[in-house]
Amino acid sequence: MADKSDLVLDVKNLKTVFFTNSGLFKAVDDVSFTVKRGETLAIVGESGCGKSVTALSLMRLVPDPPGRIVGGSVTLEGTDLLALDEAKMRAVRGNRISMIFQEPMTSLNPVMRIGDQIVEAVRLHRNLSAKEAGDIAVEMLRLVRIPEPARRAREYPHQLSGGMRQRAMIAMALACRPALLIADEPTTALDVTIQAQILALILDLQKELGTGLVLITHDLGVVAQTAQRVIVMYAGRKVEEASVEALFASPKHPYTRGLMASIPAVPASGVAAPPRLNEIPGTVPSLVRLPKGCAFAPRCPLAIKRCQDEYPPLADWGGGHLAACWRAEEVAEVA
Amino acid sequence: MFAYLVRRLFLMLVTLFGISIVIFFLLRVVPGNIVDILFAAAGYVDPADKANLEKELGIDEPLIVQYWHWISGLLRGDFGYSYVSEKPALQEILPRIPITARLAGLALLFSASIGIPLGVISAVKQGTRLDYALRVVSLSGLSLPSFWLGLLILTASVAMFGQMPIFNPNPQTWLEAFATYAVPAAAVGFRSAALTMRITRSSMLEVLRQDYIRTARAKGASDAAVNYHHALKNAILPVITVIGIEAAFLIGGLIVTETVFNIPGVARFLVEAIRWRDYPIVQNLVMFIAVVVVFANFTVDMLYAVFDPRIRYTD
Amino acid sequence: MAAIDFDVELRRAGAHATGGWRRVLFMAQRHVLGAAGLVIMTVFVLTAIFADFIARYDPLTVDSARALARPSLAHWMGTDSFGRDVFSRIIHGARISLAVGLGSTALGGSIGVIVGLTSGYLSGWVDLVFQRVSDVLQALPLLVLALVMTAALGPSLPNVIIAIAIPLIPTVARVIRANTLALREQPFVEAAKSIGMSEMRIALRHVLPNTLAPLIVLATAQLGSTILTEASLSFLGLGIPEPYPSWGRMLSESAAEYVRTAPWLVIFPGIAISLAVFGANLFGDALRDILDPRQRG
Amino acid sequence: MSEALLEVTDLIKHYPVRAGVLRRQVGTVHAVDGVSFALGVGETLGLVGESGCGKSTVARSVLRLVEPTSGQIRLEGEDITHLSKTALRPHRRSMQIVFQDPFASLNPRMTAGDIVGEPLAVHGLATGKALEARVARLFEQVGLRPDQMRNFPHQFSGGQRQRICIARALALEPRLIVCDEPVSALDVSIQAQVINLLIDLQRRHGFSYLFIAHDLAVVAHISHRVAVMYLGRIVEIADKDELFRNPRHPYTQALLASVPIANPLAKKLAPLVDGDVPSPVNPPSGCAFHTRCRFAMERCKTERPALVEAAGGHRVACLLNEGTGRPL
Amino acid sequence: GEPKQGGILRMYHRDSPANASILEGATYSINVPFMGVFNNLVIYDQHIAQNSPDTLRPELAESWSWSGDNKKLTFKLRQGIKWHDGKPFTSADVKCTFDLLMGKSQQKLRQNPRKAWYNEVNDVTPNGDFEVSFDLKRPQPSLLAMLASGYTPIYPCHVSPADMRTHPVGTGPFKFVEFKANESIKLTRNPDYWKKGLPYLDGIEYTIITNRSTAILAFVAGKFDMTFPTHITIPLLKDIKSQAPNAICAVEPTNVSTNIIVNSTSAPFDNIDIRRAMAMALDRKAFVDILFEGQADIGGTMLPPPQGIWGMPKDKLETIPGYGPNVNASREEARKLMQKAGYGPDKHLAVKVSTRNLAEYRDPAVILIDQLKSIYIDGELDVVETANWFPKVARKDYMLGLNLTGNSVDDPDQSFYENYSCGSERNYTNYCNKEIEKLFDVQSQEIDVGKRKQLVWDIDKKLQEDVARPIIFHARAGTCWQPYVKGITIMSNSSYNGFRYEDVWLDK
Ligand SMILES: Nc1ncnc2c1ncn2[C@@H]1O[C@H](COP(=O)(O)OP(=O)(O)OP(=O)(O)O)[C@@H](O)[C@H]1O
Ligand SMILES: Nc1ncnc2c1ncn2[C@@H]1O[C@H](COP(=O)(O)OP(=O)(O)OP(=O)(O)O)[C@@H](O)[C@H]1O
Ligand SMILES: [Mg+2]
Ligand SMILES: [Mg+2]
Repeated sequence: MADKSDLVLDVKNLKTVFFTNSGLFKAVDDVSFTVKRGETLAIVGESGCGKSVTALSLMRLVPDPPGRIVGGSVTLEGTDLLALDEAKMRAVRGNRISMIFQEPMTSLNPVMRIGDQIVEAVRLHRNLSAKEAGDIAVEMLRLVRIPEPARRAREYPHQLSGGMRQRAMIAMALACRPALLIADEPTTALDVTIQAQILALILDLQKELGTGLVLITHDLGVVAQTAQRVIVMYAGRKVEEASVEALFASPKHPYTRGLMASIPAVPASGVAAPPRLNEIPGTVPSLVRLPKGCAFAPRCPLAIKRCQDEYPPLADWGGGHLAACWRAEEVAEVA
Repeated sequence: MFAYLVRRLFLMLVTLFGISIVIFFLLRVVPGNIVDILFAAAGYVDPADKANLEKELGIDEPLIVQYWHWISGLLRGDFGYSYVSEKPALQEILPRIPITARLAGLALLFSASIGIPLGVISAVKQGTRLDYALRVVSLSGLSLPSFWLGLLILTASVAMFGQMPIFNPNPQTWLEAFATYAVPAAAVGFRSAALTMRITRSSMLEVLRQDYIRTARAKGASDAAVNYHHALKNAILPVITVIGIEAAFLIGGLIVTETVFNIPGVARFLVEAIRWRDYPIVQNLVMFIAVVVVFANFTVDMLYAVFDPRIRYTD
Repeated sequence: MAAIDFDVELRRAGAHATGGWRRVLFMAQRHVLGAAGLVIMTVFVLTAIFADFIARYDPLTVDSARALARPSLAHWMGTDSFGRDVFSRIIHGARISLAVGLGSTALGGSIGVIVGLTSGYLSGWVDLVFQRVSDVLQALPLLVLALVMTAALGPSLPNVIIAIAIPLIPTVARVIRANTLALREQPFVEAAKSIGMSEMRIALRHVLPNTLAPLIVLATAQLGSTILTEASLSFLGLGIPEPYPSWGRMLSESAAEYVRTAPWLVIFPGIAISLAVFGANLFGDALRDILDPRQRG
Repeated sequence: MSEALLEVTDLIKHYPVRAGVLRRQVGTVHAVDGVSFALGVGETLGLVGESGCGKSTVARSVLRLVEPTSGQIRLEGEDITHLSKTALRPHRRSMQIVFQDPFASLNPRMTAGDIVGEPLAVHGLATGKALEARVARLFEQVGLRPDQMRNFPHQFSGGQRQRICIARALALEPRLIVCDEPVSALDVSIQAQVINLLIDLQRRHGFSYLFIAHDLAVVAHISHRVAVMYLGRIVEIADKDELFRNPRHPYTQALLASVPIANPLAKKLAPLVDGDVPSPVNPPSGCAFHTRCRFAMERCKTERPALVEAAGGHRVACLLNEGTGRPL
Repeated sequence: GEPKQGGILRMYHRDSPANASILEGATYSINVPFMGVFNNLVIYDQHIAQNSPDTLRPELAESWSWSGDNKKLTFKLRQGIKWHDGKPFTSADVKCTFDLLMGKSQQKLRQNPRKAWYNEVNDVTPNGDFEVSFDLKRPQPSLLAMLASGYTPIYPCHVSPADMRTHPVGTGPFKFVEFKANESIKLTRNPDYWKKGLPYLDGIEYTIITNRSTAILAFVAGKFDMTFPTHITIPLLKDIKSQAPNAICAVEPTNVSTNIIVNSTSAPFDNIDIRRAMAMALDRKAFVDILFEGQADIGGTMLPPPQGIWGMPKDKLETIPGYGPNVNASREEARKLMQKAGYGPDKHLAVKVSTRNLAEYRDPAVILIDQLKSIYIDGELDVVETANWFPKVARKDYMLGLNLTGNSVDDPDQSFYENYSCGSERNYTNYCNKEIEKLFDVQSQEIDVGKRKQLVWDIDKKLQEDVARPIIFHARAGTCWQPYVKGITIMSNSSYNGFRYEDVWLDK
């Protein structure tokens, strides 16, 4: 396991529930993970499995109502964020931990100048004059490679292109040089050339600042190219965690394996594309009415009687490769 | 921008023209004219006298001709004479405008300065007791008939101070002037404030769930900064709209308040003029109100652009 | 982190309130004020419908012997200067006041919806014309319209309803139009087009139902204000004429002469008006919350 | 694939840019700026390009959901560009679209069954019990349970919603289905389900697809031919294999090189192009890509390259090498 | 104490009069503020509540005398009187005024509601600058009464009727300053008033307040020295008394009768039985109890004694059907009449009761409808806007109407001719009875007051029995003023004549 002092983030048994008209459900159920300085942790999983809620829980920004964090701890650089009062938490947010939201287009305040939004983030945590903060803002914009940063700083979000807005978001998130950056699907809506630009940018800055990065994405290609470690979530739970190499080499959870198998590949010369893509049969169960046992069991080719009755514990299958499956050993073989 | 303004101005003229037609013919549809009323009050009628009087006032002519007289007069700056007082209509209308304008202005000020902050608080504290309490108070503002509220204020003030704030046409001091308008303005403003508060609340609720509010929080901004700096600025457009509608309404809609507080403003004068079928007064006054309404709408549109940088008027 | 009793939370979240009455009860608990508003409105509507059975006296019968009686067991809310039973008059007044409120809201609302929907959906010159017309209507002061209407046609119930409904039209039309303009661009409208649906059917089946939420909120708010408008008209002598009691007139006439000597003449109609307006608005507020998809989770 | 089911010629679509409450025009978006292509029966044409380059606009123009500014659209040989709304209605039966945003394209106040059944009802193809049976069959076809017909859209997951959209598109058994990023928001497992379904249906019924996506792997998987768009124009179009093997346009090459490989051991990402996407309101002069192109020459700034044949069936719009683009 | 000079009398005014010309007006809203601007030839003593022939006082006329045949009335005019604009007052002004009223002059009044008062006047002739005589067609002792009314001020020749509407010029104790419609009316002291030392007040200011509650609150709060005369209803009087215990209030008859106008030209009220039945169904006491807490008078056309001079004595009144003390018996009879006309418990008669949209009209109409129920008549209220009321009535487009008739002078000539003679413009009911009309002339020429009273009573009784225009009651109203206001007398048989205010003073 990692050296304690090197840990930026330590999440233990995080539990976040939503109270909705259709019922109560645990969007994040007992999730634990750690992030080290300069490390990139990727979170993948089915759409709706609780990735964004996990991220928001770290920031303590889960919309309340209907959501609430009901258990666990989030330790950032030694402080339990969940135990802080709101004022102390505010001092942490944007300062030690910051986030790039899933939809950058709507995450910038439409009636405030870009520069001002960054200035605000800076001045909230640094005792700086408006002038100095302004300089930092322009500097940050330059850092994320926005051309003519001084002019752009005076513009409103709608005057920027989508890619620029995304970069402005990144600039804002990094303005205070946080210890931890959470990037929630920062590139979903972009074409791959822009995606590559932005990812490269984030990784550069991360390297420069030694920031820990939590990267949430659907794109396993992106995961493979950027992350050191990966956790896989399914229906609110962490079902697998491993180093990126281990995970891609031999997934230990049938869901992860299913995911991997479903990835289509760009045809390389001479390799005929398979006629059909592999798919995981069935659908994700409703979070409000989860089965008693393993949530994946109804769709799992390896499911046994035990899966329906008992939720498998997250066990270490060697080298820090965790998976919550009774038959983790067999997963790779079936593939 | 210039082309836009020209177009806008043209549409305003179209609207005003429409209003002039509507009000002119609407008035003529109503049975009875000033002559009928004068004779009714006298309790007799002599057809010859009546015809004479109608001729004198020009209301025996075909409607189209009358309309033309009016409109062409307006364009020449001739507003005609009041049938009742026989004074120039302009001379009757003009002195009442500042009175109503001051009253409406003060009422709007009152409603904005109370309604907006309370609306913000109520939205931020949605679902709490404070929210409930504020909503109940605001609803009571909306559910009290305005004449009743006015009378209540007057009665209470007489009972408590042996004095009442009745309109004083020539206030000597600044304070006196304020007192003359403040109480009726507050009576009107209460309702208005309640409305403003409700709109602010619902608009804020909408905005508070937007992603950029979350972004602001993620930066570590304080509640006050989030609510007033980030959210309110985005939520203000509907509020401005409502205040604009209120402003337009207050110019012509203060009849009850003006009656109860005996303020010689535009609205009460309008009602009297309608009662007397004093066409020159009614028509010109309605046109004036229409101009105010149209300009209020225009101002609101311009304010939109001030508050929301995405809105730019060019053409 | 405070410990959480999951069962309690579940119950609070209504997890067990799946069907029928339980669900209703649950919603009522979640929107206490709204439920209160609904109850108030229902009581008033029922009162209006069954006025003849509830009222203990004929609201019109004059009796000099019992004029200005204080509230008592015989006359719960006292009698007015004509000796008419105030309680019975309020009960019957509910008919008129609610007829005015519901009638003018329904009339103004439905015309406004039609105008707004057509204007927003068809746009083009139809929109331009409709918009100018509603500008014109908006610029005519409400009470001027009411005055002119009642002067032209006499202050009867239908005329008062029409007079109050007319200024509602531009307001409703504006809101619906704005909504329609936004909805028109929604992919699901495009989807309806793509399957070859006629414009009319799209407007009615796809656009209209989605404007319902703001419409309901607007309508309940207007319901209250129309009742007040009738009261104001009564105050100016333009409301529903005697002898049929309307709350507005009961209040406005008594307010002038009997505030001090017979306060019950003022208090009870005042309460009735305020309560109805209050109820309508509370209910509207709750509907707004319930219909807000973001709040539904 | 001999006869063309769909032929698009010189399609141009300009949007007015409006601002303000009064929706005044403040500029023009050159969303689609002269696009031509043909689609054969039983064929799938993939359409890729960066976000905002006009893919959806092409898709919606083809169905006349937006009125093209100019150009021609022929469906089964008939020019439908100028048909009136009423005259167009029967043609709607033979072309359908799966929208980019499945949730938004479902009326939140209708049940899934009603949504899928609506096209049948509108065209009077079935009513009552028959309609219900048809809808149930469609549900099964796309892998939904018939008992879900009573549910409302918000009660479905993203992938299921996408399938409702597909079921609605299939209801009329159209010959042409335009799929606008039908899988962009889905995770790979659901994405695989949807793609497989589309391929199966094509095999069975001979449908033609215009398939739009960001994910090149998905496009590669499903398409027979692929077109690449950049800022309102097609910059390259070729058979799938040809395009992926010999991309000729620098933008296509950058795209392919930027695809992250799902293998942590493979080479790391390195962005091949820099700079920002230019705005379609003020498109750059000459070749629209020259602002970001590493190989841009002086004449790229002034001269707009035409889409010309570079090799058998492989067309590209690039001034390099006498208009044949840059071979890898 | 002794009257003091100075101070402005502040009053509120109940509404905004159409204009300032008393001769064209027909409401005391004009008389009250503007009577002080003018003088009459003769005037009722302003400090005796009851107007009567005995209280006539000279004003612009120093004296008057009747010719032997009682067909010529000559006035000697006071000399040295100046109009407010400085021009001298002469007999020509008197002539001009009456020529206007008789419609003989070049310039015309816009409206001339009291033209009929001078039907018996042949001509008005000046004899020199300071004498003027009225030539009558026949003796008419009541002419003096009409000349003494507040409605008969003398206008100057040199100001046009139109100018008199906006800027009245008179000889009276107060000069007109300004009239702002819906706001205020201001008068100031006439320093050159011909009665030396008068008026005491420096001026009078009327603030127009249309809302009665506001007005009364303002009076209670001390903003006003006096309420608008006879503007306070009986229930409100109590309210004022409780809030301003020091205020002095007077309740007097207004000589305004509330009556029913019956359209006897068409069915069903062309049937005298139904008219009678209706008259007999009235419970007048109930009206008085409800609307006036008992404080109003029941009588015939003429205001009942003691305030009224010509009203029938009680014993005579009670012999008229419907006026008897036993209402139930009378209603029983009324029902029989109705049954005779074909109506009964199973066949009700539906009737519209038209009235103006003012509380003074509506309230009694509500009671009337309720009372008519007792004789199988289902009444429905039909409120009519002022503008339409008179045309509607003139068209005979009504069945029953509830109406108020104000009498500016307590004299039968004014009332009988105006309301009951055939063809009179104000005879809304078209009641026409040639025999009674002859009696009108007889009483009019009778010089002996005692004999004239007997004649009048008989006529009045007959009018009631014919159900021409059944009188329900004669209203009373209150006027209040602060204790320091001195010299106010409220007239008890007319509310049009007592507002000269030249010797009102403020004891402050
Ligand atoms: N504000 C909310 N109210 C109610 N439920 C919510 C809310 N936000 C999220 N959820 C629910 O919580 C669950 C997890 O949502 P989350 O956004 O974390 O998914 P995700 O893994 O980020 O999915 P995606 O890949 O689509 O972004 C989902 O079922 C979602 O419906
Ligand atoms: N209705 C519209 N009005 C104005 N501009 C529009 C409209 N629809 C699209 N556009 C603009 O046209 C351009 C092309 O849009 P389109 O939706 O076709 O892009 P796309 O290629 O589908 O992008 P994405 O990959 O993000 O879906 C964009 O710049 C867009 O902003
Ligand atoms: Mg997410
Ligand atoms: Mg698109």
